[in-house]
Amino acid sequence: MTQLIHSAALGAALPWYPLHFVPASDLVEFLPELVVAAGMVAVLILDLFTAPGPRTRLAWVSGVTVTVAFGVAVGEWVGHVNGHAVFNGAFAADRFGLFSDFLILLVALAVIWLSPAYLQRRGLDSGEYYVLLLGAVVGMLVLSGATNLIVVFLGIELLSIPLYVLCALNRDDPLGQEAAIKYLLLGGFASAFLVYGMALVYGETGSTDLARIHQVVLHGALAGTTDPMLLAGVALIGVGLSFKVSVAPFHWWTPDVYQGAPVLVTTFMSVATKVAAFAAFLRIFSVTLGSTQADWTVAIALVAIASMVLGNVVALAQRSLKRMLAYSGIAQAGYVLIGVALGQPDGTAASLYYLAAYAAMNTGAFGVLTALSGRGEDCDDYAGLVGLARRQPLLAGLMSLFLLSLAGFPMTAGFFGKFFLFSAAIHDGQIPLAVWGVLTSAVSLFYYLRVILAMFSAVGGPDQAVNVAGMTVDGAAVARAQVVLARPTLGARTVLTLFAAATLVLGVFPAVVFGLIQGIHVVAG
Amino acid sequence: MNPHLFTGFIGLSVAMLSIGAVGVLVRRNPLVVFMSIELMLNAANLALVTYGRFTHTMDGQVFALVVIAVAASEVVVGLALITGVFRRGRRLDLDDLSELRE
Amino acid sequence: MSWPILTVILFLPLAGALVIAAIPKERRRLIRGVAVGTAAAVLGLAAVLLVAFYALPNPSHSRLSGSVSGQSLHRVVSPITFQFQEQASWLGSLSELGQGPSSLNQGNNSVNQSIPPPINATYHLGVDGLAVWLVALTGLLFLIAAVAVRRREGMLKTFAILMCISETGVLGVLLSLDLVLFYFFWEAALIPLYFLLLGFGGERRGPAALKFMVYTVAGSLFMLLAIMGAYFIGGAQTGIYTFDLPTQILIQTSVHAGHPTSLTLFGHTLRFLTPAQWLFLAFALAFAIKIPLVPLHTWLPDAYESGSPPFLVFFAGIVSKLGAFGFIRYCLTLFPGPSHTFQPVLLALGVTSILYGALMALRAVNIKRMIGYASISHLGLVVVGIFALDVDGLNGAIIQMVNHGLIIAGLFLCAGMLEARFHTRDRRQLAGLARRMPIFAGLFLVIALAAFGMPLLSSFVGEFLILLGAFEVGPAWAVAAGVGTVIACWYMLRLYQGVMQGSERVPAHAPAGFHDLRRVEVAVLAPLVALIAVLGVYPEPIIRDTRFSANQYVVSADRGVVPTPASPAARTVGPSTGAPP
Amino acid sequence: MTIGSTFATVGAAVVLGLPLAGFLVISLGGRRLPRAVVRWLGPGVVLAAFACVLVLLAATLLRPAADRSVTVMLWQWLQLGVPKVHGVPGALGFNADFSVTIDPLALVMAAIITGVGGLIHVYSVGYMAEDQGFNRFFAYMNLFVTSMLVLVLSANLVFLVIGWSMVAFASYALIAFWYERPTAVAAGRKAYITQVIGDLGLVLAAFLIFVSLRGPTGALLHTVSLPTIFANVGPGPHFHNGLGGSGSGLVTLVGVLLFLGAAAKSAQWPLHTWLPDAMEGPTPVSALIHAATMVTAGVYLVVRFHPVFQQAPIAAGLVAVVGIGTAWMAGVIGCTQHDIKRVIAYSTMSQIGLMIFAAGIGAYSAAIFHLFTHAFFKALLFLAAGNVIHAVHDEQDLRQLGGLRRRMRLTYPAFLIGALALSGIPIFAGWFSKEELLGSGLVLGPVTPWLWVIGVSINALTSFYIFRVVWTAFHGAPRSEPAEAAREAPKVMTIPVLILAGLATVAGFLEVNFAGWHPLNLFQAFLQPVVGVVRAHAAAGADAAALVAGTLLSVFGLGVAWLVYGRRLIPADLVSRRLPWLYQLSFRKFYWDETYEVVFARPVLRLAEGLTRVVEPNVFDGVVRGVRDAIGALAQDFRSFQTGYFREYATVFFAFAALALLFLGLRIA
Repeated sequence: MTQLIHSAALGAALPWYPLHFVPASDLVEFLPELVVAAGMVAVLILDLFTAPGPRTRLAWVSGVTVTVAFGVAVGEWVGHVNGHAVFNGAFAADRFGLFSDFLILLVALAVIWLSPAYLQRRGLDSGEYYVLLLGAVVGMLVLSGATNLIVVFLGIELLSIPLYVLCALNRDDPLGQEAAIKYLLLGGFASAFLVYGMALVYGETGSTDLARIHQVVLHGALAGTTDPMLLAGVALIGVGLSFKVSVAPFHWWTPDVYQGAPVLVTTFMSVATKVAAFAAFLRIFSVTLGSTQADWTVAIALVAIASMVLGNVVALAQRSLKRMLAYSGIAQAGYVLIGVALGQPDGTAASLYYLAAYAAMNTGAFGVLTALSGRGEDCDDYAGLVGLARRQPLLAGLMSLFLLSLAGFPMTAGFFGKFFLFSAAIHDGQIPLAVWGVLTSAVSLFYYLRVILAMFSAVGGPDQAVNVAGMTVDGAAVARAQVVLARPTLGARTVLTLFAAATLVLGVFPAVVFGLIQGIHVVAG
Repeated sequence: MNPHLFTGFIGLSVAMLSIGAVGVLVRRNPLVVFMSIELMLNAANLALVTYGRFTHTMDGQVFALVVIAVAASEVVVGLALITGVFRRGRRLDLDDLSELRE
Repeated sequence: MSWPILTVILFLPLAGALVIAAIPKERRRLIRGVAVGTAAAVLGLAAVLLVAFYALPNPSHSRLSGSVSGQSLHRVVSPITFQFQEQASWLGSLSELGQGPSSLNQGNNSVNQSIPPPINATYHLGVDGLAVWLVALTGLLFLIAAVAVRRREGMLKTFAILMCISETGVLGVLLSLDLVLFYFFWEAALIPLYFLLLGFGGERRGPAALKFMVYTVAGSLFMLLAIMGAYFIGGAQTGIYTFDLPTQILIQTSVHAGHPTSLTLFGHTLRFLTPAQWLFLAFALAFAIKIPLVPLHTWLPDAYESGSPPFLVFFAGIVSKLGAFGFIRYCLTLFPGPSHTFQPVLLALGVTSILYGALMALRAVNIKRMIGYASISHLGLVVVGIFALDVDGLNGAIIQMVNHGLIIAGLFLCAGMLEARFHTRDRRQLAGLARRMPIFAGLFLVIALAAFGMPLLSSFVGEFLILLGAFEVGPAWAVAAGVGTVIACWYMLRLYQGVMQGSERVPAHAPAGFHDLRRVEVAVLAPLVALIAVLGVYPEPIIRDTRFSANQYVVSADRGVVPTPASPAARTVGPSTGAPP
Repeated sequence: MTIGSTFATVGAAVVLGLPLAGFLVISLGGRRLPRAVVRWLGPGVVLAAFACVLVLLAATLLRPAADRSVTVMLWQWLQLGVPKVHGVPGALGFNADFSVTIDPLALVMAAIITGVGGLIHVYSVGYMAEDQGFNRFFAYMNLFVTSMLVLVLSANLVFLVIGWSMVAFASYALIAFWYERPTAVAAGRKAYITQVIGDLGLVLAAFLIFVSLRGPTGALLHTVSLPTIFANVGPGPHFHNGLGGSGSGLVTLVGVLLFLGAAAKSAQWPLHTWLPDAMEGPTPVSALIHAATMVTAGVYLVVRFHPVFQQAPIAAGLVAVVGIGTAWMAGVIGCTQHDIKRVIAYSTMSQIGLMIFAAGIGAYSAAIFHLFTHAFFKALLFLAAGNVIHAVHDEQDLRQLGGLRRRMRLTYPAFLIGALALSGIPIFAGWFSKEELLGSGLVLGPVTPWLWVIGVSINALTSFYIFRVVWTAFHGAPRSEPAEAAREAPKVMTIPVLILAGLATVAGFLEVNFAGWHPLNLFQAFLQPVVGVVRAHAAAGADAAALVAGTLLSVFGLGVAWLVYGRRLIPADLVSRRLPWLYQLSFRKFYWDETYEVVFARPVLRLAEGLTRVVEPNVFDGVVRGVRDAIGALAQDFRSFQTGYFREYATVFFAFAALALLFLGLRIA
């Protein structure tokens, strides 16, 4: 009610302001999303006025857009320590959402940076790529701040639909098409569950507003009880979000889609989507439904364990680098889910830190593959990496750093990511989660280090197979890869180096970032 | 709202959801699968509207409208994709799309 | 000392690495010069540290230096005194230390959620009589490795950079006084080592490096959990959440052991270990793999066989000691009770390692592999010394750690010199080299003798004290360990005699004509040999620094037992019974 | 500090420092050091040390008998004890300093080591003149002398052990001196490993003393200082002091462990097999190490630790039995060996067996006296044999010698004197010492008469085999080309031999002590402050019987040898034809080498082989591989779900979504 009065006053003060049902200050809080959306439209229009040929100009516009949005988000971060809800409780203006926004925007910026060269090499350079990318970014930004089930759904669909199309960016590639169809149909299927779950929750609590739901389960009619319909709804929402963050056993699309999509798109969706979806996951489960934690924590923990085990184990057997990183991503999502399963602030902070680390290291790892991907094909085979240390020492070093970080070595971001997660798990008494995390981390070493081993292996002749820790790589494929794969551009090297620096900073001075998110304020509605 | 009516609508919604799910699981034609998904979304819509009436709130109806809009856009994209994939005389069979696998 | 000497020592190699990184890789002479200079500077500072440590009026006096943001360092009366302490905030803030759940959480969290404790890990360095010598050993071995690396080595620049980084890692393990910092360096040091093994070694180095990494990291990860466990258990019981080692040592004393974890099956309750025992085992696993103890040793022969000689100088020389260091620094202090509970287990593992390593070395024909197994055997002895849990054994273990570093480095250098000349690691392909390589024969002989504990060479002191310590626990341990030294004599003599004596034989594929040691080769071996001899005749310098610390570690471990008149703990006496002459 | 102790400190430092300096200069100088320097420096330092020992000896003799033992500390070696500091309790850790004791026993040993050692060094200048490794040889020899002096002078059990092990190393290095000969290398290794086993026994004995010796108040002493040990080891006022009282298990165990060390060093059964092989070394080495000094260290050890053995009658009995048994066994073996040096080596083993026997039964002074005379005549025998070997160009097989009497007119009488002294023929040194030793054997202890009978019978064996050598090598006609062309050795080699011959003749007169008649008792009187008087009540009649029987048996053995090898009245192959098993037993050295090979060496090697072939790859690595393979198999299982078919993905997704519903539903129920 006070907000309405406030908005009326503001509306009176600004006679040209048309939206009298939403205060202008709320729009300010929504500014990053608006900036990116405006950028999207601008790119769309600009594309029409761009002569056939390279679309580098669009990349610049997109990059500037994202950068501006990032600047705006930083400004808002400084602006409020404690967040509040805007748009009548539909959207959160809090540091939690903003932190996720930072990660999403930075990843998007990196991807845009890598785009022109990659797209031109692969012959995929087109205006709609940037439009769709920015559209997905808008969806992610919406999702990370959504505090109403409707907005959550809207955000998810807004980020998903452009991604479906992006997967099929290469119209001549049957694998890309197949990936897009699978992603589309499974995504729709999962959305149906998600919406149905939301419907059930809404039915039991009488509101789609997270703050209202929080109040109802905490103090209202449902406090202290276990309502089966509510829990069924929670379960279905969990399934839908699990699909988005690709944790086992709802991960089936992930390896296929990651492999089929162009590696640049994979880079983007493997990181940014997860950040946004985990933001929603954390907000809904740890905060909104925090009081019913006892009911769902075991289920989430089981999913986390299944994800860590399956992801890490199956990654061992992969011959495709993209699939390997896809399974690695499933495992990483399992680690982040530890923080969700705890349902406590330290778990939330740990998950956020891990997401930051993941954004740095996974973007880096996929980014290296992107930078190497050459004319006509992605760098998807171990053959492409054999001998990389001699050909591209910098890139091999960066890739090693990212992989070591994914494996969780100190000096890299992954170490403190796992450190905070496991310590939170132990603190909250969930020791099995920490033990499983440790066990599966040990397994993961093998496949991460094997990639490093491949990069540092010597290249034989075309008829000499290279043995990489039990995996035989065809000599002819190695020889071919040397010819086909690209030399990374200066821009690619620069952006990857920056991400490597971020990985190191997160790994050596974790307080720089952890200080931001420890006890971060999460608005539930 | 009449409790019997309520139960009936919810029951219908669950039935629609189940029919849609079975359709997704058993059909191989991507268009039919897509229609089944739409059916599931509409089951959710029905539940939302029913609950909205039941709880005397507007959220459900708003949500249903959003879902309809989103579903429409999804259909647009989906049909475009399906057309793109199957335009070269391929059979409309999802099982043909199994190149990406272990 | 008013300047932060430990920080300077710690990061000097890293600075060296950065300097080397800026040099074009064609300027090999300069790169090697910077690497040698860096290592020499670290050794010089380590020597300064030793002298300063030696000059302390009373080594038991804690000396603190530096301050953090105007605050004086918090002082704790720990059972172990550390000198030259430096502390700065790292994770969490220093002012929060010891305050329990604090005001770090500024946001108003949701109401139903408990406030998490801050992660109180600081950048805290310090040395005691144990670490100060290992730091010096580190400095020496890295210098020798830097001198020993050939200028023609491919990828010299990479090697030099990685070597410098790994020196920082190793020094970090030795200097850190914070559990997180310790673990940080413990794991981080592995990364450059992995690449050094991967990039510069024999033909099967790839799988060997992978095995080494997976094995050691998998073991260490449980230690990470145990560190957190100690942190939260101690914090929950005392209200002090800290990773600071001196504080944590105190906290763990007052923490009650807790109830055994139990499992109820079909109405029967199975009781397992107490939390403290689980934590001890997790630490012990990591250290046992690093040392390594049989049966966790299988990474070692492959790695030692594949490594390049300069790499092995510090890899075998110092890195394997870190496990033993960890046992002393962490297991004995943090978990005195479990240390006593598991004493027979660790002694048995140590003795098994001694005998198993010795027997494997007896059979091995690959020289480097043989040295690897000999190393397992020798470090088993160190573990026996540590878990004798008395002053003699622990002093012996510390001395032996230093000695073994010198000896194993020397052995690998010798093996490397042979390999460089004859392109073989098979001891059966070589014979009778002494006639044409007399200098090498002499130096090799001294090292080989030291390897099995020849008196008046350094390792006799250590082995004698370790066996004495073990004898005080149970004569059978000493006898079994002693049998290992007899076998050691057997295989070492066979190696030396086989290669150097008899009628001359070299493999057919070796380059024609060989020569005795070059000047630079003498320069790397001679200091080792000289130290081996000097420390054997006059071990007092080490002892003077270490005995106070060793005593403190024993006292610290003895907190874990209720003293009975018959227990070994009764050996420690107060002034009333009279100090020794 | 009194004048005496300062004097002792300086004296000990000089005695130890001279040969050490020689070692360091020669070894660091290496091949660059001219031989002319080494040939003076090597023997020079040892002779100078000998002079210094003589000065110390004189100084000691000038002091009253009760005050002839001085212990001084040279430097603090290890000190682990910590005083209480800042509330941290202190600890009584292990403390050891390098202290030396200058007492009659140590001086006798030091005099033998430096005196006989000096002569052998001089001899070596000639013997090794043409050897490539001349400098290396003297470096090792000086190191040996240093080590041996550390051993006998040390007043600290740890330094005794250190000397003990250093001696073993020097011995090893000298046995394997000609390292291009595989047999020498193998012999060196065998000797060293045996020594290390013995060292282990000694070390364990030290530990046992350290952890269990209690002082007069009953408190643990934690000491390795020899004077302290000896002062406290006996029975005291409290029940719980010493090592648990006379005859207790503890003190017996200490005795047995000490004897393990002594047996290894003195080549006593069961650690005796290395000594004959050690003859692979140059002959001066055999003379110095394997006759005069190192191998007698075991005797020294038992005598030095007589306070312990006096408390441990069972251990002492064991010592005596092993000693006499080894003496007899070595005598039997010596009769059939063909290598001239091996015969002498077995005679050494036999004689040391007798000394050990004497030390075991408590006749300490007699044991040391025999050690003293034995040093002269055995070094003499070896050096004379060395002259022979030198003359016939490294031929050592008796069957290839013969007729050297006329060709080596100085060596032959010298060897003969040595043989007479060894056999115990009257007026030669061996006769005095051996008869005293056997006479002691008759009067001490209840079991010893039987042992004594064996001991006396050894006399016959001894004189038989040594005169077999005399007649085979020196008499008759030359049986080979080199023997034909043999020449007398140069003066630098003959003069030391002659000096030793003189000493072997007259040294016995230091102790004229027969059947209660002892006009001259210098040696025993000198040692008395250390070892006490043991012949308090000698039965004159029995003693005289021993004297007569022993002498007669020696003459008998000599006679038999003369009949067999001189006159050839008895065929030499009588035994080998009539009692082939006995001959084989003797010739094959009682099959000990073969037994050890089968019982120890081969099983250990086979165990190592088994560990390498089976355990390491299949068990330890097998577990690691097994885990890896199991995870790999799991990965393949999981992969099989990822079929690529949309319908299957949807089905599994649906199933797990249903399961999630069910799971939460079950939680409610």
